Amino acid sequence: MNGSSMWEAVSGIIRRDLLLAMRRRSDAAMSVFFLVIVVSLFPLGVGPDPVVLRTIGPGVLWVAALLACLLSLSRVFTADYVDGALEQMVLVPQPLAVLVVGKVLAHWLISGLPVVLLSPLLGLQFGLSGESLGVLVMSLLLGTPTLSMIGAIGAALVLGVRGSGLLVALLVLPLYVPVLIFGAGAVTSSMAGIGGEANLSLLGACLVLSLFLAPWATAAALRIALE
Amino acid sequence: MNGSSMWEAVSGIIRRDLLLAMRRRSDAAMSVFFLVIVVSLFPLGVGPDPVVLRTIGPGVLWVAALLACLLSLSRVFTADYVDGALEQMVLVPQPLAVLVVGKVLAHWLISGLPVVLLSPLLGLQFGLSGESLGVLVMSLLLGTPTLSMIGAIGAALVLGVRGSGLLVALLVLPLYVPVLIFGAGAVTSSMAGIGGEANLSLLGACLVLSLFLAPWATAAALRIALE
Amino acid sequence: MLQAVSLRCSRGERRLFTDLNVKVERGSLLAVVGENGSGKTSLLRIFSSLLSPEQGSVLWEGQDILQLKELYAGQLTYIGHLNGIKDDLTPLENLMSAMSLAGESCSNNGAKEALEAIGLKRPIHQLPSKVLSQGQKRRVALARLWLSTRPLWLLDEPFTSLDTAATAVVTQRLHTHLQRAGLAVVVTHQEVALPTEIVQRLRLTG
Amino acid sequence: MLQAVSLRCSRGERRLFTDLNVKVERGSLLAVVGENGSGKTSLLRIFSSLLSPEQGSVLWEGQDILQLKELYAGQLTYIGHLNGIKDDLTPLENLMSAMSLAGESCSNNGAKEALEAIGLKRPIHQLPSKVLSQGQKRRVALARLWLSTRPLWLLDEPFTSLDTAATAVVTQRLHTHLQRAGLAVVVTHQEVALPTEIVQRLRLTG
Amino acid sequence: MQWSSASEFFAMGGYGLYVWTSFVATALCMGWEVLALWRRRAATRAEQRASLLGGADETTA
Amino acid sequence: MSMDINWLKYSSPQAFYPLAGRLIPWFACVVVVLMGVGLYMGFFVAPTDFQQGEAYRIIFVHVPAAWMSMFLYVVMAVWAGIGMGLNARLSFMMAQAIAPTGAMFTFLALLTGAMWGKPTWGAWWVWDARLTSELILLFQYAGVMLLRTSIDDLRRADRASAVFALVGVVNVPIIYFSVQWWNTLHQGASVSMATGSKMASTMLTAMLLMTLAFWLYSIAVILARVRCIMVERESLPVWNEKSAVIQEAVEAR
Ligand code: HEM
Ligand SMILES: Nc1ncnc2c1ncn2[C@@H]1O[C@H](COP(=O)(O)OP(=O)(O)OP(=O)(O)O)[C@@H](O)[C@H]1O
Ligand SMILES: Nc1ncnc2c1ncn2[C@@H]1O[C@H](COP(=O)(O)OP(=O)(O)OP(=O)(O)O)[C@@H](O)[C@H]1O
Ligand SMILES: [Mg+2]
Ligand SMILES: [Mg+2]
Repeated sequence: MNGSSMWEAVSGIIRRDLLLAMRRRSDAAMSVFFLVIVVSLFPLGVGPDPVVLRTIGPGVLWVAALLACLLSLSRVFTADYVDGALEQMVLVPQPLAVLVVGKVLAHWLISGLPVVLLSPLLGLQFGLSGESLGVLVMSLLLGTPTLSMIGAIGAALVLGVRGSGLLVALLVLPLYVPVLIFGAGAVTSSMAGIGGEANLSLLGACLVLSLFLAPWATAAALRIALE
Repeated sequence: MNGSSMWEAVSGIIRRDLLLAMRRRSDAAMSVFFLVIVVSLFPLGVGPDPVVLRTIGPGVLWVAALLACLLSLSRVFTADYVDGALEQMVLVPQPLAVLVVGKVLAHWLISGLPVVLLSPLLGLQFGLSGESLGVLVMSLLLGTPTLSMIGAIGAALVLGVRGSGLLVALLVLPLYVPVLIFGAGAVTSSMAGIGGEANLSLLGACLVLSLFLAPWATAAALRIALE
Repeated sequence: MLQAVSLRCSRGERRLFTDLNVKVERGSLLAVVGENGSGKTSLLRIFSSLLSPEQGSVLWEGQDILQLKELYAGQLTYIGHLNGIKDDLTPLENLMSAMSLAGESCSNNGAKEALEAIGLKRPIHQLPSKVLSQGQKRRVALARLWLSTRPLWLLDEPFTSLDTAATAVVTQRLHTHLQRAGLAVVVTHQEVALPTEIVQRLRLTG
Repeated sequence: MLQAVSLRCSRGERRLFTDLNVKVERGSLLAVVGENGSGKTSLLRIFSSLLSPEQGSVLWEGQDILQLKELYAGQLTYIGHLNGIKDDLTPLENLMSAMSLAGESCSNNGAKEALEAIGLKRPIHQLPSKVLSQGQKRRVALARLWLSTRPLWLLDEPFTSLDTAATAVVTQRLHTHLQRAGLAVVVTHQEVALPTEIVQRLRLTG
Repeated sequence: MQWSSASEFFAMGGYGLYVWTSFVATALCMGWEVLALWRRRAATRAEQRASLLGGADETTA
Repeated sequence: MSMDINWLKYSSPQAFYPLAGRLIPWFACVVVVLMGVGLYMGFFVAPTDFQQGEAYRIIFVHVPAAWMSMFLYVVMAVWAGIGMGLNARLSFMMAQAIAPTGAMFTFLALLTGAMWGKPTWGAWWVWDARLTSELILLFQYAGVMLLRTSIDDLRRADRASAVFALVGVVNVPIIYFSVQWWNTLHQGASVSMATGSKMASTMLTAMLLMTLAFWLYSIAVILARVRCIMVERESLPVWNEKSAVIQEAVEAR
């Protein structure tokens, strides 16, 4: 119950998940790869007009990042559920919500952070300027953890449910909408010269909110799934 | 080995998969929902300007359909693999490739067809005209089965090869690109008044080709996965 | 008649067995025993043609099974560690779809009788299989044996999770199968449960 | 001391048991037996607090476990039907991460010794768990028992897939645990394998 | 009262299609919902009746 | 009703079932009257709008439907929350009963909005914040219902969809205030507590009457549905109601 053993459990979870990711290095590369693919498919589908591409750039990047996060996230708990590791996690003598934070954090490190780091490169492809690129990175840095937190709720809710891949999308995407609007809005308004601060601080607020609420909801959902 | 028992096995597989989908009627609705949601995300990210939206409409719709197909398909075999049904399928006294066709067909009926049927409504939201809507539906009708066939190869490879995530994307996406280009191209050119016939017939050719080659590749991949 | 000719099998770095020769006649049963990890499952998968041996071959009625392909698949019923049943289908649906896939379609009543034979009562036939207990799931998988008309049965630890009543019933069924000139290869740690017919024992030493 | 007070449990439409009372003292073992589907696993999950009973309560040292929450989780080691090991990690990594998660970190050597105690040799420690045989996987899960210092063990069919040697070793370990004033609830179809200590038998009739 | 004739009322100043589609759709949805519930109730009643007539001992449980 | 009703008494399904049965006809009657009056005022009393012509009359279904869609979501979430907190089956059943009606009103708000948009904005659909967020609300309803139907175990289905409903509540204020936060094509609030109304008073009266009618309609329908759900779930014959069912059964004996 005390702080140090709680920390030990959380860091244990993070370490294990990072180890697993190392074992399957390609899985970790997956979300980055997905981002690159979706972003590059667009010019193929939409046509190469640079003006159009610049206009839609922030939106496409954000949507792609959002989908990448969602897809990689929808399976955070599935493997643990199927092989019984989740039962063991619920029976750990620490509050489940704290362990959930660890799990989500590990996930973000594996698949969210690379997306953030890669984004400026993709932004360049869409002709974003230097300052907008900065705002893009900032917005993703604040936004993707929120996405992970919210996504974890959905992932936990659909455990053991068939066709869960798409159900989780249905559950989670509506909740992603504000983040998307603020995130893409930040970049767009910085491109329009208004500066993205207002939107960025809204993103920050979303992050704080989700950090406080999502772990509890996720923990509740996990317990329900195991009944 | 004779035709009738082959037909029985194939129809058996199709019936079972449709039954599974019926059990979860939501399943069939799911890929449609995914499509709708992804398509609705774009205007939120890109902004509401109708001219821009009309330009990117066909591209967005096609990319979304492609993703919906890829994602729902990428796990067709996983459940069978995990619960042992795949072993049984391989040991059926019929050529595996034929069974694969049955499996993919069932999947397309469940999640591809609804996407095709819904697409005109989404096209309307992006302000496509009546004729372009027709071309859109045609292109999806020809294109989504191709995507399913190709995707099945990837789905089968996911099972066996270690660290397959990346490999699948690498293998499948280059094959998806022509379909995407022809598909979105058909709609765009009909919007430009050129008519989409040329692109549509190319799509048809892709379909025929994939129908002949993909099942064998998939069957081989499945056997490897089970070794 | 199933015959293994100088089989060799390695997984990874490990040599599981070499030069394994064994012959199973109709009406007899081969019990494969050995420690955990000695290669019993691997051998069974070679017999079923799911795995190809590193060396040697498996003959069915004197012909190499790798050449027989689908013809050989038409001769056997394989039940592995995994049950191969769908969580979302009911036991009845699972059984019927498994049978029709194997090309041995059965009637609704036939399937019900098979399920009852292995001790799953009527109300259970209509539940989604995911709510079943571990042993009940195993029974659904094993119910296929009551409908199978195939001569060769390959069973991997059929008795796992079964209670004593179900174990006895399966043993009885194996007995009948052998009497009707069937043959079976069974991997198990519970040798006592095997029928006291002509049992040939193959011990793998790992 | 673990005590169940007038427990009732229904799954779906089915009433599994009502008014179940049982008391397990330190140093004794409760063997839960019964047919397939009689509710043994459900009872064990209620004991572990994974499932909440429809009625009644479970007391640990006189206190309701639903109130104790994490404190109670700190008292038990639960091993279910599922092994809870990651296919991509080695047995060693699996064991160590399971222990550190449970708040009972162990040294690398300690873990190796536990694995060897249950009969997994050194070369196997370094393989990814997915290549292990069924019985070897079960052993990895059970190796936790050699490191556990928790008084209460809840085991669901620990002997599945184990060969006779491994069964004996686990029995021996249970024996030691009871002698050190531990208590255990074990669900099994293989009663013979249980240690001949103070075994209390609970038969569920389904 | 601003309508001089029924046809003028139905034309709705040229917006008849939109206005009437809205109202009719609303009416249909509500009507359908009520009807569906009525059916569902009938079904549950039939079931109750069956169980009451069938096994008295079951119903006392 | 008098003040000394023992509310707790009605929180048990056995007591609630007959109570709901007795209330439904009353609500139904009031709904019919209110709708009649509202429609009469809307079509025959309220004047033509000088900007939009007769098209504006869609307001009499659009706005009530839109309000109900949001309101019902919140009510559903509240019941879900009570269910989680008190572990009360009745609350979960209420939440389950509300979802379809809420989804229906959301759908109607979208449809009537589209019908209104074509003549006024020249497009069936624009991607403005209010419209999009209403669409999102529809997805949330769909999510709640699909999640429920995807889970076989009732207890689990109840709880899982309750968690989701609760989490989704954050979106309701976003929908409501979207018009103020983003400048959009859609109408801002024309009825508000603080500033009073900007509409012609007959229009406003008609609209409020319709809203009230929709509200009571929802209550009636939801009560009826919850009764069905109770019977289906508990598979208990009758909740000490001296209903036709028992009589029929007795007579048949
Ligand atoms: C599909 C399209 C539409 C949707 C989803 C939609 C949605 C909504 C919603 C959710 C509200 C209630 C929120 C509130 O009261 O603030 C509302 C109110 C309203 N809508 Fe729409 N609407 C749509 C189209 C339109 C159109 C085309 C018009 C007219 C040009 C319109 C006019 C109004 C008016 C006047 C209100 C009342 C606002 C108030 O008094 O507070 N709506 N709509
Ligand atoms: N890649 C590999 N490298 C090393 N050893 C491997 C590899 N793959 C499999 N093995 C070993 O091969 C053996 C496979 O055994 P198999 O599954 O056939 O055992 P089994 O006799 O069925 O055991 P059980 O009784 O536990 O089911 C195991 O000992 C496993 O450790
Ligand atoms: N939704 C449901 N409807 C009806 N019955 C159910 C439902 N969910 C579970 N059951 C029944 O509850 C029982 C669960 O039993 P449990 O898993 O506890 O059995 P067990 O004693 O562990 O059996 P085994 O020996 O096979 O492991 C099974 O009989 C199952 O059929
Ligand atoms: Mg084995
Ligand atoms: Mg069990």
